[in-house]
Formats: sequence, structure tokens, C-alpha cells
Amino acid sequence: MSGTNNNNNETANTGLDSQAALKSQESVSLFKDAMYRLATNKAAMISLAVLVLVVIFSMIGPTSLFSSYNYYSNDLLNANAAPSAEHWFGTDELGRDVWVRTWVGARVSLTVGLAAALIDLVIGVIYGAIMGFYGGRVDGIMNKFSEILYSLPYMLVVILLLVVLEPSLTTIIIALTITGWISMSWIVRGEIMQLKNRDFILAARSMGASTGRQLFRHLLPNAVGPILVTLTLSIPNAIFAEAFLSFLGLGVSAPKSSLGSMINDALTGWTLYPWRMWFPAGLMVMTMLAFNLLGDGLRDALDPKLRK
Amino acid sequence: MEPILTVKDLSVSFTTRSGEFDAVKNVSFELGKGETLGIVGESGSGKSVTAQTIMKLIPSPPSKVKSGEITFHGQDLLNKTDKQMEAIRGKDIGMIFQDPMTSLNPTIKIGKQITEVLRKHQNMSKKDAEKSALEMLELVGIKNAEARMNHYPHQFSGGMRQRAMIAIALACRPSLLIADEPTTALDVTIQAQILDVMKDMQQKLGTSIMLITHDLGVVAGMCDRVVVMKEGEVVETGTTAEIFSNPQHPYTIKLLNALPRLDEPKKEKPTPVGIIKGANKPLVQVKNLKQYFNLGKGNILKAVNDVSFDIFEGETLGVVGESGCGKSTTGRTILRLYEPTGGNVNFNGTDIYKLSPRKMKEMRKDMQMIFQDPYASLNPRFNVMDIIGESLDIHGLASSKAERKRRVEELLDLVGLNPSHALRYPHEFSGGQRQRIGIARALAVDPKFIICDEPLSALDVSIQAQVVNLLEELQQRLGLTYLFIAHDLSMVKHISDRVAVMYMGKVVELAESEELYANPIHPYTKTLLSAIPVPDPEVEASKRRILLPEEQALKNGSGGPVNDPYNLQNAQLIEVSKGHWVAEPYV
Amino acid sequence: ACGSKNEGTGNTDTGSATEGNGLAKDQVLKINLSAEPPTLDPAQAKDSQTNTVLKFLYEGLVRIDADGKEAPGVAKDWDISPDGLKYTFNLNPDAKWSNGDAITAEDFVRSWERALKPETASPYAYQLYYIKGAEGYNLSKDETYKGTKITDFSQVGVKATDEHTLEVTLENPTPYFLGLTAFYTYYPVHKSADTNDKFFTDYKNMIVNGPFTMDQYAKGQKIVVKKNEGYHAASDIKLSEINMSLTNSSASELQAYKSGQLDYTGAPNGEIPSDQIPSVKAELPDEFKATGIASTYYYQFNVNEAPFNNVKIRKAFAMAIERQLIVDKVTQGGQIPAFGFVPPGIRGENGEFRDEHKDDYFTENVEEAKKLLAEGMKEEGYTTLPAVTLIYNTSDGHAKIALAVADMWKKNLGVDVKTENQEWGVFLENRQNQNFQVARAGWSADYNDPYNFLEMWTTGNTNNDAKFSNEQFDKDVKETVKSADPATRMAAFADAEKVLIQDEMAVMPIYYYTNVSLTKPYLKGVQLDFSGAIDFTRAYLEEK
Amino acid sequence: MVKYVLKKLLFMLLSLFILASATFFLMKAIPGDPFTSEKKVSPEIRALLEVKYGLDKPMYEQYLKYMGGIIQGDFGVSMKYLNQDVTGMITQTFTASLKLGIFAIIISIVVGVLLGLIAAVYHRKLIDDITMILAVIGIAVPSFLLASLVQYVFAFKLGWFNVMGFDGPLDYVLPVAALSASPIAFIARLTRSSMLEVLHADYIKTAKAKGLKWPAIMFRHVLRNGILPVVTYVGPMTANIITGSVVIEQIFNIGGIGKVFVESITNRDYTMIMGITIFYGILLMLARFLTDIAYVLIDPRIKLESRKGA
Ligand SMILES: Nc1ncnc2c1ncn2[C@@H]1O[C@H](COP(=O)(O)OP(=O)(O)OP(=O)(O)O)[C@@H](O)[C@H]1O
Ligand SMILES: Nc1ncnc2c1ncn2[C@@H]1O[C@H](COP(=O)(O)OP(=O)(O)OP(=O)(O)O)[C@@H](O)[C@H]1O
Ligand SMILES: [Mg+2]
Ligand SMILES: [Mg+2]
Repeated sequence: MSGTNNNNNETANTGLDSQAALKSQESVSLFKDAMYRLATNKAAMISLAVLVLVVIFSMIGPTSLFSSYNYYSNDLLNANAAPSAEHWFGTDELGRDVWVRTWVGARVSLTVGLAAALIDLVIGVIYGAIMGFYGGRVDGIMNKFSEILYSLPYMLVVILLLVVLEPSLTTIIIALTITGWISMSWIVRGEIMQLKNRDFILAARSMGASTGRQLFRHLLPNAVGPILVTLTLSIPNAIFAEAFLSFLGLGVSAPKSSLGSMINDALTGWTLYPWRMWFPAGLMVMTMLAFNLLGDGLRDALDPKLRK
Repeated sequence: MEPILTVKDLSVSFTTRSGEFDAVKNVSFELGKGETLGIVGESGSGKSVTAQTIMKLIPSPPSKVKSGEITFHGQDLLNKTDKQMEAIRGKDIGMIFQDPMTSLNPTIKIGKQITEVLRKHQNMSKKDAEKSALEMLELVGIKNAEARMNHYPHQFSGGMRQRAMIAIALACRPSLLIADEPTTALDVTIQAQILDVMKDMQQKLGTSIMLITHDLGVVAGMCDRVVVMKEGEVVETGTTAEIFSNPQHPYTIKLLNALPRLDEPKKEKPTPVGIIKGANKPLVQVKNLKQYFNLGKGNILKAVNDVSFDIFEGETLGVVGESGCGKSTTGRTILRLYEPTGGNVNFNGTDIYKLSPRKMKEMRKDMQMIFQDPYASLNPRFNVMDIIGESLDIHGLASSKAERKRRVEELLDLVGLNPSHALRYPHEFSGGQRQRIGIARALAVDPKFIICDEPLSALDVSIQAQVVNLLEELQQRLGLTYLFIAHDLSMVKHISDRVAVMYMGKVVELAESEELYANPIHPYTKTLLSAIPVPDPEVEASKRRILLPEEQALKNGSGGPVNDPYNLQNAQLIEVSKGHWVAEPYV
Repeated sequence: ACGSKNEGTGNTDTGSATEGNGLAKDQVLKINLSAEPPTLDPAQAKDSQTNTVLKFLYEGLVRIDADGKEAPGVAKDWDISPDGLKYTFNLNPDAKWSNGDAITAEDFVRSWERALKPETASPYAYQLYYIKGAEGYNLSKDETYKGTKITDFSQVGVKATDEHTLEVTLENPTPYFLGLTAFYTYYPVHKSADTNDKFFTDYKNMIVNGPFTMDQYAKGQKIVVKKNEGYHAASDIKLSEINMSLTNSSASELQAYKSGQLDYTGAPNGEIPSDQIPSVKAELPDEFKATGIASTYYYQFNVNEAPFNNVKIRKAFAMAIERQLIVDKVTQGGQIPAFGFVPPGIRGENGEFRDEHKDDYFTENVEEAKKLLAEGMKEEGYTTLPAVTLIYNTSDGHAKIALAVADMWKKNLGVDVKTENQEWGVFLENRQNQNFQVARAGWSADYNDPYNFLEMWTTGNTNNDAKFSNEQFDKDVKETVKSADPATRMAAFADAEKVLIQDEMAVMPIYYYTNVSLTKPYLKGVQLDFSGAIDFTRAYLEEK
Repeated sequence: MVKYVLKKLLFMLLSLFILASATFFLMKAIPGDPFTSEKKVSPEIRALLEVKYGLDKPMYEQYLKYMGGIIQGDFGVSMKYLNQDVTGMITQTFTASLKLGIFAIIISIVVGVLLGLIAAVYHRKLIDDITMILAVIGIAVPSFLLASLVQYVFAFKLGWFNVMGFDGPLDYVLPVAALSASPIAFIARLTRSSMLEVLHADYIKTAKAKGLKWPAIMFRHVLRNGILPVVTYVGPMTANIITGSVVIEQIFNIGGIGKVFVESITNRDYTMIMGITIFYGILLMLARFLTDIAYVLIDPRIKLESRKGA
């Protein structure tokens, strides 16, 4: 927010109604406007800060800056040690440093979450946009395909993938996205269907705008609100799903950790060694909270009804 | 006359994030028994807030009644608790809102919505309430009321919905009816019907009406006295006759002057530059145009059904007709925004329906459109520079960024907008300004022909005049040809050289505008013209509305839906006098 | 019978009833099965849950007693011909089916025929192959089978010479054959099973011959068996009822045990979470037992591919881990570090094979290992060893061991090791198809003879996933089949094991399994056999 | 309507056919088969087993045979739980899942809608804030974590509930709580926001103008209109809860269908996998179908034929 904007807002505030306020307001791009309103949302800002911190720590937390340990080296003689100056979060059943593993785990979980969400985004948006834009028979067939895919048991597909592709982070991400994009595509489809009959699309068409232009310059940017919200929700979903796979033993390959696999490992003994669970679980819950609150904030910020 | 409602020194304020804001300031008026009081004023002047304060429907907080008193039948309403108000609302005071679309609960049957209020206030049994509701529906002129009771709002047309709203509001025979812009969302013929129903009910039940509107024509026809509001204050009060004949406040004067009057002769329009008037060279030839929509399940809607007309270079052809008669669809199909079902359109001698996509794109440079709803037609995520610049980009009309900027600023200047606002977004403009953006966009490619699809309907009266003047000025300067779509006949008369009247996808009459208004031949044209409220109480008082065939049928008690009342199905246009075409069989 | 090393903690405390408290009035035993038995058909059984339940319901010719010795079952006694080829069983005339029918020699003939019929496709049919002609009969429809096919069961070496005499003729002398007749594939099955499709699912009317009969079977919830009063040795049976819950959460099971809802928990029908072992051990020292059983946990190398085609490299890897540490800190169940392949508990010439032939085939020695690795690498032309992948099937326990081992290899040898968990089916397929470098494996005993552990490494054996092949080894193992002399056989076994481990290091033993369990102090008479199979039939509850 | 239902059913059948075929071939693509185990069965015995289960036949023959069976409603016999037919197994285990699921769904909807309603009515008040904070937390805590925690605290530590076994009604308390926590939170949030929207709709003003009492307005006018987004969510949620409670079933030892499904995949119990897959498919499609119907029942504006989008 530039200084002039603030000034103008003040003058606007003395004005009588929103109409007047708008007239005197310096032009603010819609996105900037949304960001501004997001910035005034305390919960969202705290969440953003938390997420930024988590990301930063997942990068520097395991480094020598904070710890002389790595995530895989065992120290069997010092297994299940309680938190201490040496090991801030204690050690796990193989004597590995929980602090380091937690941040490595956060890195993996976030990677899975972000990557899966982004892939869902790309596939879902393209697929949904095509369904919504062309409608009719194209839509019918594509929609039925997605419905059938949706009812395919996820577990079976995951196992199949873990077999066909080597078990790895990429495989997990692919497994999560194989049906994950469908809900995104349905949302985009609905949005596009609504938007494509709006006058501004006709206006674009009357100017001779090509299909691509209509889609990418006009339709999708206007569907960005629901897309963004779905995106912020699908990140935690993917993180949960990975945790769930870990629970079934299909998650990341040891010794790599994810928050889900750490919690799962800690579950059987958590009454004895609570630190092994509380730290990753706390971090996971905190991250989830942050994503959810940020998502809420974004939705509010982008909701035209709240814009006035 | 004993007033049943007295509002004295009412001030209402809102607490907003930007501080306290007075929406209503020291407003006073009174309303007598059986009287109709009109409240007019520009948008945002506090009309609705006043009305809702009377009902105590206004949410508090954020609102606060700062001072004043409201006396209704001798009771002080402002000091009543919510509970006490519940007994008054719906029973002694009924209320109708602007938009019948959203004011009825979409998930509850109409009958139930009426019986609900009866059962609440009159302790009726379910049976009695249903009987009473049925009577009420018949009273407001709903045919086949028994079956209609079991319909949902979405199965009603707009006019019927508003009738149902009136039935709800009047079900308990309240002594006061507050109608907050009850016809703004409806088209002229339906508006006329609703107003008739209200008048009728008033006579039968002796209800006092507080009618909020910004249409002075409506006021002229309905009201005994008028209150004019501006920015939360009452600026003028008087009998209707006084206000219209001798307005005092400059704002009232401005309101009255802004309106083109149907009953006043058209001023001579200067011929556009470069056009030889009467050269009779058609720029656009529409032949047997058809646009059918497939509604699924084998239902086909013939939105445009065999329409033919020519538009001559430099002229303005007006198209009028009730809502849904196919005006917009005609316009959009001409521009090939919808693929036509049949017919062809020659533009400058080329059949544009036969053009390849690439050629068509070229062609679009010459034909443009101004949309009905300016806000909806502007991409909310584009700033003005991009909205206007986009057509330049598509057609490669700007060689550089600077050139593009210059062009856009020039256009903004042309339509009377401040070029320094180029980086603003649509939501940062007022309605009139938005429509100017739409015009600038249409002009960006230097078109020869522009379809103006109800460019005024979304605008405030005072702004309408601005836009019309602008369009006329542009036509004159740039030699444009217009197809001007509207349902406001006064405005069309004012701007058009010739006018076509449409009804259910067909053109029923086409003539020079003076000729058409002076000498309408087709019965539908007559009905339409008679429905237009004229902002002159004397004219309104003497005016007789010609009923639509279906209303007529209802009145005669023959009932039943009328499918093709004017036998238009296979009707051809016949030229009855030079340039005056009328559909069979009324020639 | 459970291995000399664990005698102190052995679970075979019979005959102490007189010293302890008196019998409890309520003789209802409560145990848990971590999985539902997939079948109750002895011919189809193949897992430990089924084994536990079948022991209640059925009895073979012999049963294994508390000392691990064969004791009379349905057969009251038996004769073995001097050449070890002919067994004559005299059936106990008191032995009855639960519906009152007498058990006849014919019942055994018919049951074994049933197990061997190709159509039955019994997974453990090979357990009967010691019987003359059994294999030929079982595989009579198999085109690839090379041996003599037999289509007439009367040519198979099992005959009912009279109502209570069963004569069995073997293919080769098989010293452990007697013990095998206690195994479930040898159980008799009532004749109505042949005609009644629902015989094994109609739990209410199931006709059995064991010490207990089926009382209730609620899928996914519980199984209850009741004492069979018509059982010929009913007086030996103290329990009136056994109540089996079906819970597969080890945490819940442990909790249930602690709160008194179970009398026994842990192996073989469940497990105690390894995280909890140390605390449980400290908390309930008298109830905690880690009993050695005849199973080996090991890693196998893909000996046909670089770098593990080099024996020095294999040896280096085997020598570079600390087994004691793994056992103490990772598995924590008192397992025994393994340096050989045949586990304790397996019989030798007189006592246990492992006692008679020590597993001192190699020692852990990091320095030596480094040296061997360097030599091996030089032989193979490596300057640095490429990263090695270790695969294991998905399980917390296997993962921990793999991680510990991998870390030791990294620390001690400087080798980068990638650990990779694989889904069970995938893992098995990969291992079988040599699609691995190092893979985890385990082997448990089916019968009490070293042959069970060593035969699998002969050239071309189905279970030889390492595709290990060594002439000397094959020769030694063949020797043990030909000879009936225990001394010769055991010596040959020892020699074979030396080739397998000391010379070739085809597999890298890690530890010998233990059964970790908790038994309430008032529960007595639970028998665990050499293989880890559990027998509750002679258990009883003392006054608390 | 009838035509619509028929058309939908036809599509469901087609989908099921595709689903069954896809599953069949996917399953065959996974390495391993029902007979793989640590101790390998000898090739000879394996051959016997393959003959017994018809796995020795060419793929297309197996496929045709299987599909033929399905058409006659015969899903075959489990390959792991011998003597146990798939249909019977599904019915048995599904009953447990269904009971659990139905409780969880009812609780989720009732509690969720109620909380959402309260929050909406007390918009911007303390109760609103508290409910919404709880709701966000409910969404943020993974169900398996919550399940383990409540199990530990209420069953293990406090001993209020059975730690093992699952038959009494009391045993449902913890799993239902764990299972419904996040749907409750979700529904509460959805309800709140849609109720807020409805509360500001014009027709609520009309209702007030009629002089209706607060409860009448709330239950007759607000609830029905505000419930639509919840219905949208409830469809997939129902399917998810009924099919996706594997983890909860695992933790609380419920012999439910989710557990059996995971197990059958591990065991390569082909017939069981197919059976459950088809069963799940039917459930999911039914859930979508019922959502559509519910829409029409709640909102008369929506016509079955014209409903678009998810
Ligand atoms: N709930 C509210 N909170 C804040 N300001 C409000 C609220 N409701 C109305 N206002 C403001 O009060 C003023 C008067 O509004 P009101 O609705 O009475 O206008 P109106 O005369 O009915 O206009 P219109 O013709 O557009 O309906 C407007 O400036 C409006 O912005
Ligand atoms: N895309 C479409 N699909 C289906 N029906 C349509 C479509 N567009 C318009 N219609 C229908 O065609 C008829 C004519 O519509 P059109 O918009 O042309 O009316 P109009 O005369 O412009 O009305 P108004 O004055 O309300 O703008 C209406 O019944 C409308 O519902
Ligand atoms: Mg208003
Ligand atoms: Mg229109």
C-alpha cells in the first residue's frame, strides 16, 4: 500500500457513502485490493507468518545452523531420549534427533501438499475449463469420465502406482493427484459455466477475442476466488492424505520422514515418549490451522460481496 | 384528514467503519387515511431507510434512530419492543419490496407464504387461511389461483410474483401499505398492471399507501402527495399537482427536466456528418432472422422468429417491446454472438454468416455493441485501460504501448471521462461512468455500426439524459449507425429515426418514430404506448390504459392462457403507408 | 523344548498346580487373535492364527507335549520299523468325534487323501510328501511333474489295516516324521466334510475331535470354544471355555491385558509394540517372557549381481553390523544375535543342533570388514561402492531394523545405503525375481529338523530367492536325505551351513527370533513349541 | 422424474461396468497374487491352486467369467477367507461400517448444523468466535491423531470405555466422535456462512415484515434455504465416512469394510477386491444421486435434468 492510497482512504472515510468513497479512491488493482483487505485480517496474517516461519524452518531447521545432527543417523544408545539442550525435541526410537526430523518432515509434508495441490490445480483447471467452456457433449463425456474415475477405489490405485513407479515422493504426489484434481475441475467447471454467459464474455467475443483469450484472460481470472480457496484447502488435504498413507505404511520411504509418518511412528509409544508425537503433531496441526485460516482470509478478501 | 401515520423529525444514522453516517436527517411527513404518498429521490437518498425504520426492520446496530417520533394510529412505534412490533407488522402495516425475485422465499409454496401471515395474525385454521389466501390471490388478479397456490415463486412470472407479494402484504387488510419501489424491476406493461392492482386494492380496502419510487411518471399516476428526498433530507413536499406544475427545489426541477416526454414533440435531430439523409442506402440488412433456443426435453424457445428489417446508414433504428420479447437476442444474433438458427445478415453487402472465423474477426471491427448492463459487461478484473485497449490489441490497432495509451485516453476523453482514470477498475466508477466505458470500448475500433442494447436501463434518470446526449453527439460526429434497443418508449422515441416494435420474437410494427407514436396501428403497439407513465399528473389522470389481451380475457372472466393473441404465427409485415409496416391481420 | 538358552524363561511350566494356589473356579481363558483365522479347514490352513484355533478343535495322531516330545494323541501308541520307513499307529478306541462317532483309521486315510487331492489344492500338501507316493498323487495332474504319477490313492503309503490300525509307509527314512503327524495338515477331518459344503463355515454344527468344540463365532468380534466332554483325555483339560477376541491393534491388546481383559498377550497371535517392551518389562517382570523359537531373521544378498556377487563384499557387510545392539535397542525382545542359519530349538543328534554345532562361522569386526570390503572392491574394480539398496516389506519393525543396519553400514563401511519399503506383494515379487540387492527375510520352522532350514538353499529350490548355488552345499544336503544315521546327517548339515555362511555368506543372519509375551501369573500350562506355535489346550487358571 | 432416474440408473450401470473392468485389469497389473507368501508354495501346488481358482485361464476368459458372475449377482468366494463368499463378507463387515457411519453422519449433521446456526445467529458475538475456533481446530487435527488421543484418554486412562472388542452401543462413542469431528467442523462452518447469507436475503425481510416470530423465521425460512451447501457437502461426506473410515476402524478394532478392503488388497484377494470396489462404486454413485434428489426436494427451483456441476 502506497502512502497516497492511505491518504485517499482517509479522505474517502470522511465521505458519505461507498459510492463517494470509490470516486475519490486512487485506483487499486483488484488483487492489491484483496491483498490489502487480507492484510487487515489478523488471523490470516498470523497464519501467513506461521506458514512463512514453517517454510523457513523446514529449510534451515535441519541445517548446522541449529543442529549438528542429521535426520538419518542413528544413535541407538541414546534412543528415546527426552528433550534436552543436546536434542531440543528429544530423540526417537533409533536415537535420531526429533528436531531435525520434524523439520525435514515438515519439508516433505509441505512439498507433498504444495506439489499435489499445484498439480491438482493445473489439471483441474484445464480439465474443468474445457468442460465448462465447451459444455454440451464434450462436457458430458468428460464429466462422466471424471465421475467414473472418482468412484475408482483410491487405495487400489495408490498401491498400483507405488508398484509401477518406485516408491518415492514423486509417486506419492502422483498417487494423491490421480483423483485429487477432480473436485477442482468440478469447481472450475461450475464457475466457468456461470461466467461464460456473462455479458463481459459476450463483449469480448464481440470484439473478436479468440477462445484462448476468452478462457485465459477473462474467464479464469474471474474464477480465481473459488480456485484459490480450493487450492488452500487442498494443500492440507494432501498433507493429511500423505499422513494417512503413512498410517497404512505407504507413505515416504524411511529414513525420510514426513510429519504424518513421524506421528504414526510415535503413536504406539507416545505415552512413554510423548515428545516424539507432540512436536510433529503440534507442527502439523499448527500448519493445518494456518492454511485453513489463510484460506478463509483469502476467500473473504476475494469475495466481491464483501468488497462494496 | 386524520393522518394515520406521522413521521416527525426522524434522523437515522449508521455506524460504519469510517464513522457515523446520517442516512436520514430530520425527515417529517404525514399520511392520511386512504391517501397515497409518493416518496421520490435519487438513489441513496434514504427512502428505504425511512420506510424500514417505520417497520423497525432496519438492523440495529449498525443503525440508530437519533431523534424523532413515528406515530401510527396514535401509537408510538419507535418505543415498541420487537415483540410488540411483531403484532403490528403484517397485520396493520404491510410491506412490498422492490425485487419480487428475491423477496419471496424460493423454497416455500406461494399459498403457504400467504397463509403464514394470516395464521399468525388472524388465528385462522389452516382451511380458513387457505380460503382467505385464495381470495386474496384472485383479488390481485392471479388466474387459476387454486392451482397457483401450490406453485413455487420460480414458477411465477415477475409480474405475478409482485402480485403475490401484494397479496401477502394486504392479506390481513392492513391500514398502511409501504411499497418500496414495487415496480422498478418490472417492464412497463407489467408495471402498469401492478400499479393498477394497487390502485384497485386501495379502493376496495381503503388502504393508505406509502409509495417509494424514483420514477416520476409512476408518481404522477398514483400519488396524492409527494415527498422529495435528497441526501437524507426532505427537500420538498406538496400535492402531486403542485410539485409537477410548480417545482420549487432545484433538485426537483432537475429531476423533472431530465425526463424526455413521450407526449412532447421530438426536436429535430441534426444529420450526421458525411451522411446524406434519405440516401436510403441500407448498411445492415436483416433477412428472416431466426434464433431458437433448445431448452431441453424437446422444448424449443423461438426467441427470434423470422425477423427482417433494414438499417440505413447514419440512422438510428429503435427496437422496443416487453421484456423477453427477443430484443437482445436479435441484437446479439445480428452480431453473430450467437450462431443463428436461420436467416442472414448482410453488412455492407457481405453476408456475415458465411464468413470464416478470420474474416469474421476482421468484420467485428465495423460492428460493435453496447451492453444492457454496463457493470456485467466489463470484466471486473481489468482496468479501464485494458478493457478499452483489448480491442486494439485484438485487431492490432496500436503499434506500441504508448500509442495504445494515447488512443485509450483519447477515447476516454471522447466519452467524457477523465483520462487519468484509465487505471481504475470498473467497480470504482458510477453506473453512468461505466456505461461510458462500454461506449468507449465499442468506439475503440472505429465501428460503422453499433448495437445499443438498452444502454440506459441500468442508469439513474438524471444520468440517462447524459448518455443519450453522448450517443447522439457521437453519431453526429462520427457518422455512426445505431440499432437502439430499449423498453423505455419515451427514450426510444427521443433518439430513433425509425422504431420497430417486437412481440414474442416477431416485429409487429415498424415506422418512422413520429408516425409510430402518433399513429400506432397494431393493438400491441397501442397497449404498449398506453402503459407508459407520463410524468404529468394531469395527463396521467386522463390517460386510459389499453389492456393486454390476457388481462382483457381475465377481466371478461374467460380466463385461460392466451397463446398467440395477435395471430402472429405466420403473419407478414405489410406496408400500410410509406415506411409504416404492420403485421397481419391488423393492417 | 524351547531352546536351552531360554530355559530359565521357558514357558512350559506344567505340573506346578500342586505347589501354587488351587484351581480357580472359573476356568475361562481370555486370549486375543490379532487376525481372524482365514479358514478352519486343516487342509487349507497355513498361518499361526488358524494353527492356534485348530489346536483347540483337532488332534492328530500324536500331540507335542510340554517337553516338546511326541505324546499320544488319537494314536495311543505306534511302532517304527527299523529301517525307519514303516509306521504303524494304534488308534485309541476312546477317541471320538464330537458327534459321538468313533475315530477310525479309515478317517485318517480319507482325510489325508482329501489333503492330497489335486482339487483340494492344499497349500501345505507337501508336508505329506514324506509318505510314499503322496507327491505323485498330489501332482498327478501336473504336466511338469517328473516323478511317477499316481492316480489311485490306494497306491499311496497309507492303509487302514483294521478299524484302529493305521499303517504308513514313507518314501525315505524321515526322523522327524512322527512329530509331523501332530501338524494340522495331518489332522483327521470328519467324513461329512466331503459332502457338506458348509462344513467349515457352519460353526454351530462343526464336527471335530479336539479337546474343545466351537461354541460361538462372531465374525470380526470373537470366537468362543467350549470344553469337549467327549474328548478321550477330557480329564487333562481344565479349561471350560476359551474366549478369543479378534483385535488387531497391539496397543489395545496390551491395554486389555493390563486391565485384566486378557490372560495372555503377545506372540504368536499378536505382538507387544516394541516401543512398549522396555516399560512392560520393567513394570511386569514376572509376566514378561521372551522365549526363543526356531526362526531366523536374516538379510539375503543377490549373489548373482555386482557388488554382491563378490563374497568378500558380502562378508564385509555381514561383519560390519552390531547384532547385539540391534537386539537390545531396536527389537528389544531378547532376541539372540545370529551367526548361523539354523536357529536354536531345532533338534540335533541328541540335543539341539545349535548346541552341538556352534554358529561361530564369523565374528563382527569392523576393521576386518573394512579390509575385506577394500579387497572385494579391488577385485571388482570399484573405487567407490555405488549406493546399495536394501528392501523390506512395509512394517514398523522391519523398517527400524533396516534403518539401524543401513546406518551401521554407513558408519562402519562408509557405504551409502538406500532403504526402501515395499508393499508385501510387491516385495515378494521383487525378491523372487532377483529385483533387489539386499532384501530382508525370515524363516520359521515347519518341522523340527535342520533340513527345514538348509534345504531351501539348494540349487533351484523355490524358496532360494538368493539364487544361491553351490555344489558342495547341494551335496551335503542330499547326503542328509539318503542317510538315516543322525550323526552323519547332523555333520552334513553342519558342513552345509558352514558353506552357506562361513564360506559363501549367501545370507547374512541377524538374529534368532523370540516369542515375546505376557502371561498372567495365574495362567499356567501354556505350551510353546520349538516353532513358536502355542498350545493352550492344557492350560489352566489358578486362584488369583 | 422417472425418466431421469432411469437414465441415471443406466449411466450408473455403465459406470459400474467400466469400473469393474478397470479394477479387474488394474488388479491383474499389480504384482503378486493371492498365493504369494514368505514361504512360497511350490510351483506344483501353486499350479493346483491356480486351477482351483480359475487363474490358469487366459485373462480374457477370466474376465468374461467374472463379469458373467457379476451380472448374476455372484461375486465369487474370497481367496483369503476360504469358504467365505464375498457378498456375505461385504454384508457382514459393511453392517459394522454402516452403523458407525450412520451414527457419525447423523451426529455430524445435527451437531454441525446446530453449531453453525448458533454461530450465525450470534454472529460476531463470543459464542460465534468460540464455535468457529473449535471448528477450525476440528478441521486441523487429523482424525487418526484425534482417534488415538481420545482412545488413550477415555478408554486407556480413564477407563470409561472398553479398550477392546466392539459390540455394545457405548463402544460407538469414541469412534463416532473421532470420525465426526472434522465433518462437524466443516458443516458448522458451511452452515454458518450460508445462514449468514440467507439471514440477509430479501425474503427474510419479507418474513419479518409479515410479523413472524423469530423461531418461525429461523426454522421455516432460514434453515431450509441455508441448508443447500450443507447438502452438497453431505453427499460426498457420506460416501467418505462410510468407505473411508479405515483408520478409525483400525484404531478402534472395528471389523468394518474399510479394514477388509485394505487387507484384501494386501492379500491380493482378487474376488474380494472386485466385490468391494463395485460395492464402493455403487455407494459413491448412490451418494451423488441422492444428493441430486435431496437438492430437488429442498430447492424447488432446481430441476433434476438441468442441474449442472458438482
Ligand atoms: N445497513 C446499512 N449500513 C450502512 N449504511 C447503510 C445501510 N443501509 C443503508 N445505508 C445507507 O443509507 C443511505 C440511504 O439508503 P437507502 O437504502 O434508504 O437509499 P434509497 O433512497 O432507498 O436508495 P435506492 O433508490 O437506491 O433504493 C445510503 O447511503 C446507504 O448506503
Ligand atoms: N442463451 C439463452 N438460452 C436460452 N434462452 C435464452 C437465451 N437468451 C435469451 N433467452 C430467452 O429468449 C427470450 C428472449 O430473450 P431476450 O434477452 O432477447 O429478451 P429481451 O427482449 O432482450 O428482454 P429484456 O428487455 O428483459 O432484456 C427470453 O425468453 C429469454 O429467456
Ligand atoms: Mg431503496
Ligand atoms: Mg435484453
